Amino acid sequence: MPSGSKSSRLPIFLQLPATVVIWSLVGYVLLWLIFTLFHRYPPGKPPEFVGLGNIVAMLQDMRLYGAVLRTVYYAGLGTLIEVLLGMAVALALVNLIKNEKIRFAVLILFLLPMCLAEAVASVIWLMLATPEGYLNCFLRALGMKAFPWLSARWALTTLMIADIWQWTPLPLLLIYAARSSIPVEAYEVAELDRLSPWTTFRVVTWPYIKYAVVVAALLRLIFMYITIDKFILITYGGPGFASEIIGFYVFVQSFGYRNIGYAATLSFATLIVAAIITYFFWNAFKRRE
Amino acid sequence: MPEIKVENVSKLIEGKPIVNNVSMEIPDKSFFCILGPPRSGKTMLMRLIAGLEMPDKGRILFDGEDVTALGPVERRVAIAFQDFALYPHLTAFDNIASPLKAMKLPKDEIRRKVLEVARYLKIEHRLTHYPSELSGGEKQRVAIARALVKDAEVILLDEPLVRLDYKIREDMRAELYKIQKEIGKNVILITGDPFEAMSLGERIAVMNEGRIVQLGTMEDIYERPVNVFVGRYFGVVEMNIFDGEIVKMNDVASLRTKIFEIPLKNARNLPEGSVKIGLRPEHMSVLELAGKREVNFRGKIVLTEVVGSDTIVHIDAGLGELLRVSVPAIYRRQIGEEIDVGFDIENLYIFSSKDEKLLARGGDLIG
Amino acid sequence: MVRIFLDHVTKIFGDKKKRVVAVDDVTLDIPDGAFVGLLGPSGCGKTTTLRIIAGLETPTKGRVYFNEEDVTDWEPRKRNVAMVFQFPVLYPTITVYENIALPLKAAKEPEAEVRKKVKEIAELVGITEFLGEKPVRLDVNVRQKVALAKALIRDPSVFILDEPLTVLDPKARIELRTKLKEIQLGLKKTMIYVTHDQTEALTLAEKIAVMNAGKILQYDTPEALYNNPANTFVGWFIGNPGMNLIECNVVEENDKLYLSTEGGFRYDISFIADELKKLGLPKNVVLGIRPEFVEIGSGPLEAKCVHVEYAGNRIILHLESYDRTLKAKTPITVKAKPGDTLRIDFVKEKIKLFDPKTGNAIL
Amino acid sequence: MSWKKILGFIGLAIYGVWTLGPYYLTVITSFKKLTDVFSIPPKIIPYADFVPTLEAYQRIFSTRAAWTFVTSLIVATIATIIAIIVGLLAAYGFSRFSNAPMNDERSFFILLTLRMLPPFAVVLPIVTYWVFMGLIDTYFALIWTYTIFSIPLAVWLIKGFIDEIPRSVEDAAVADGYGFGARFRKIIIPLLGAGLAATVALVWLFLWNEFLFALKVAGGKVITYTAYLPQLRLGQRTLWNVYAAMGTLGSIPPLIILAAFRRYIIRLYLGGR
Repeated sequence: MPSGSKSSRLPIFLQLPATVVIWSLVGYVLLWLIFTLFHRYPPGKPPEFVGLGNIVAMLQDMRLYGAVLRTVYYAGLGTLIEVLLGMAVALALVNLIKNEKIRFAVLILFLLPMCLAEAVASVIWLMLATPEGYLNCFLRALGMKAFPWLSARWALTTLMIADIWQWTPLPLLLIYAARSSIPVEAYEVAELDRLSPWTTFRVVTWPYIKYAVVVAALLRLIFMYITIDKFILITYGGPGFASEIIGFYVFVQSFGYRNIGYAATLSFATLIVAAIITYFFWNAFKRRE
Repeated sequence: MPEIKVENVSKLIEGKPIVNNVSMEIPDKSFFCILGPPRSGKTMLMRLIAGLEMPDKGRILFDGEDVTALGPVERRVAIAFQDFALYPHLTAFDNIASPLKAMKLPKDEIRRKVLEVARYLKIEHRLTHYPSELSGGEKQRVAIARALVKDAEVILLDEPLVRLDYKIREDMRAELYKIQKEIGKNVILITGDPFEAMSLGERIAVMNEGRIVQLGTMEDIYERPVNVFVGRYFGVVEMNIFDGEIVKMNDVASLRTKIFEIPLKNARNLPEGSVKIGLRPEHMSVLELAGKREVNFRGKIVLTEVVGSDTIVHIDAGLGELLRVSVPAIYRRQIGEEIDVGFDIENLYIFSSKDEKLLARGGDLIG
Repeated sequence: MVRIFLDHVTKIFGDKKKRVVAVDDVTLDIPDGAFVGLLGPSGCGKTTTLRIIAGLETPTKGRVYFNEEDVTDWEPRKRNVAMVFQFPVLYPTITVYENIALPLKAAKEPEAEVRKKVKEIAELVGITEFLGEKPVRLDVNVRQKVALAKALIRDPSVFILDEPLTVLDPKARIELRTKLKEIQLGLKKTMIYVTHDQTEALTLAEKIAVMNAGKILQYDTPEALYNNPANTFVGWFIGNPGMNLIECNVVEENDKLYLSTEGGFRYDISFIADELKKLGLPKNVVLGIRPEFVEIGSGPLEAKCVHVEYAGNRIILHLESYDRTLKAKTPITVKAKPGDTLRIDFVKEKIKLFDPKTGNAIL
Repeated sequence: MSWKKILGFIGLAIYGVWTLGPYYLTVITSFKKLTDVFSIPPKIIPYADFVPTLEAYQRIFSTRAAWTFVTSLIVATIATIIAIIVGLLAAYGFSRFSNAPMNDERSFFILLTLRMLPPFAVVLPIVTYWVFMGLIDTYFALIWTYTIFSIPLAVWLIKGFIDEIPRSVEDAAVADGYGFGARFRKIIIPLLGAGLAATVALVWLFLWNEFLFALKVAGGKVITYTAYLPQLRLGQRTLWNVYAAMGTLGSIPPLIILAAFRRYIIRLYLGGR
């Protein structure tokens, strides 16, 4: 491109529309958050300056720490299972189904859940997990006792299972794509070298899919942390606080208790965490070439 | 048909000078060649002349008029790219017609011009095909047709043959020469292959690390390379370079190496001490085939490399570096065999060992 | 060691709509310990033939024998074949030492034995100082040498190379060619070398199979391919520049025999009249003459010089003689400029004649 | 076939049932009468276990529930169109002028973080903004919010596809005399071709599936099918077949897009690479 020519302002013109549209709202959001971080909104009265009051309250809020622990369990274990299950299915697909057309068709079928809306997945899993739902119907049909899927003890785990059902296809897809990009010569050389299946995996397959696994894990970690649709639609954080993760807690503070000042503080903190995870994702994604 | 003048042009990418203060003149209506190894800046120089890039310093003049700020179209320059750069979603016909469509010419005139240039380049039977269906040679012809069709003043060919199969390159070379002669436009060829430059370029600019190291006709550069780099690089087979010494005892001078010594008549302006001696493989011969030469010595064969109708024999004659001898026939011998080779003194090149500049040719020293 | 015999091997790719005959009824006998070249333009089926020998492809028709044993359906691992690809294929995350040692470890050889062999091979190929490095950080020349060492270490019965030198820079290419020649002579291995570059084939191989469009056109020594090509393609493909091919009619006038064309090209070939008569005096024929055997200066034919190419100690003259074009390769002592009109002749015993329809050699 | 292969195929079959089973159950539930929904053993084969009926669908199309799908369609389509146009220009900038100001990697990273922004953390300020502007619960507010949150995804995907167009092809267009506009229309857009269409589909699907903003920025007069779902469970007895029918209808566009752009799915999720 004729860089440095009279059209050197072209790059900026290209970015203007997107920047104007985005920052017209995001600008206000960030300013509002920073402002509200140091204020309280008593109903009917103008906002009061409370200095670090909100932040101090956040650090002492035991309910928040409960939510953090639940998020780590939900997002951490959920991501781990999704990536391992996704890898297993991806490698099984490539090694077992040699016919390209059939393998691709099966892959596309497996990708169905992740194309659905989180809300539609919630519809599906509510009907499965609700006490008189299908899961318990099958259990009772087999003569077993109904299982308390949405009880305080199991609600969060059931939500994790629902997310695993919907989002395992993402690691499956990324790892399948990475595995298919491996040049066939690499396996031919391994065959000529008479390597065992395990060694072949260690020196041929793993180096190529390692980045896809890391990228998939980070992607899932971010999205399990920032998505709360299932929590609103299936358990609404309940029973009690049993399935209340950070996101839902912020949601409840914002719209349940309408505790504006504190909700903004929580929102700001969670934004920072999201940006940090994204930074790791960006480096991992760049290094995968 | 412009006479192109490049004045102190430099271009930096991330602070590093890719083209470093280049000045040269490209005569009108000639087959000019810019030759250089990879990353020597030759492609960037082409892009600067074409107007695809703007120089950080210096000017470019077409027939005395400053075109530095103008783009390729205003400079009436056409380019055939190394990777053909054909539009994958257009047929060969539309690819060639593209510059004419940009000029908004009437449809029938476009059709006439495209058919004319396609017939000229012998691809009229492939016009309805898409680039993915064409062979390497055909893609190159379409790229050249697209450059010729809008009768630009200057045609730039960026390493046009490097992607082609070895044998097709042989025929395309002759054709490129014929095309330039017939269309009479200014053609600038950018290439990394010295043999291509030797057979096509009437005037050649040899580049290295962003600078023009030497500019002249094929004979000038072949006979009088400015330094060891040009000597080695500019030749069908790489020039042999080995160490030697100028010895001066009571006003009798001689050129001494590990295995031979040559008395010199007028070596007044040659510095005493070590020098680098250059000897082209084609100036050497095998005694068994071509008889004795002025200087003869023996060497052990390391490899006989058959290059189609000729053979390059690599021998170890005790000079440190291996010597290459060019034999005009298929000449296959066992590795390790001893053979006698020779050369005439006039073909020698003497380079200074300090700055590797050419000091003299063999002929100057014994004349 | 192994003698390889391909018996009417054919390989067809693609489904009913788009059928590509990659290898077309190829029969090839590669003697034990020979260094054979498969030479041809890209897409002529030479790599597919190679992959059939290695077992990476199974032929559609025909059988493959290793020392009289039918290995057609054997898996590659059973054939003890080693292969070096065009681009170095190494295991990216383990060191060069481990890359080379892995095949031996897979065969459960004792550690000390493995270390000795790897040291030996690394020395032979000249990559000892890189043993501790990871391939991803080495340049392509070194990586290809590692691939070569990896293939050698297993002491394979057949050593297959698929255009291994194309990715190397000129200096490394010369170096590796020399090494390959030494290795072949030293270890007396059956080696098959695929390339589209005649230089490599003519330099390294004892016998070369020239392929085009899936068929083997000629299988002979470099000298034979150069001096009497079996057909017009081999004549054109071998030699730089390739053989001149001039289509002309055979005309008999008052008991003399001429090759002539409408545009006035006439050449007396009475000296081979009787052989031609024995062959039934074809009406038209393709005259093949190598540019090196076109003599400039005197002769029955007139030609205009169109372009001069300098090729070191020789020049290549592009000539137009009546309505035909040809090239001459002469020593630089011959002074000729574009536009000159010259007299030319052919070295009689170097003239070849081909059948215009099949392209096969007649004489 | 070795037993390992057989075991592998059984595993794949189980995974298939695990993946498609729940969706199948939902779809058949949408054709059941309320009484047939949960029974022991569960009725899973239409005609054999139960007589399918369109009861649930008739109920949806006789209430405003049907209109929620139209709302989703309008909002997603308009926002996608704007986001793609604006995203196309920005992506071209990021791809071709990666060292020019506002186009370098740092600004691309900022755009990426917008895509990974937790909706729950910004929904409150956004709602406050639209209340402040007096536009809360309007088509304009929801469409504008959706546009902002789909631009990063659009830029991210389109940049990948533009990177694949060789620069020399563009240089050739410059040499042929095409100005920036002509180059964009004649070379970039046609070469993006199906990749661009797949990006449009994915961005649209991302908005068709959105829930939180639809619930809070709108959700009253203007309500999408996702935001409408909670209202189906307010009564003491949830109409499970109607609930399933809403889910089934909502799942149709994703199926169509998955089938239509199956070739591009892999490249899309790799960020167009």
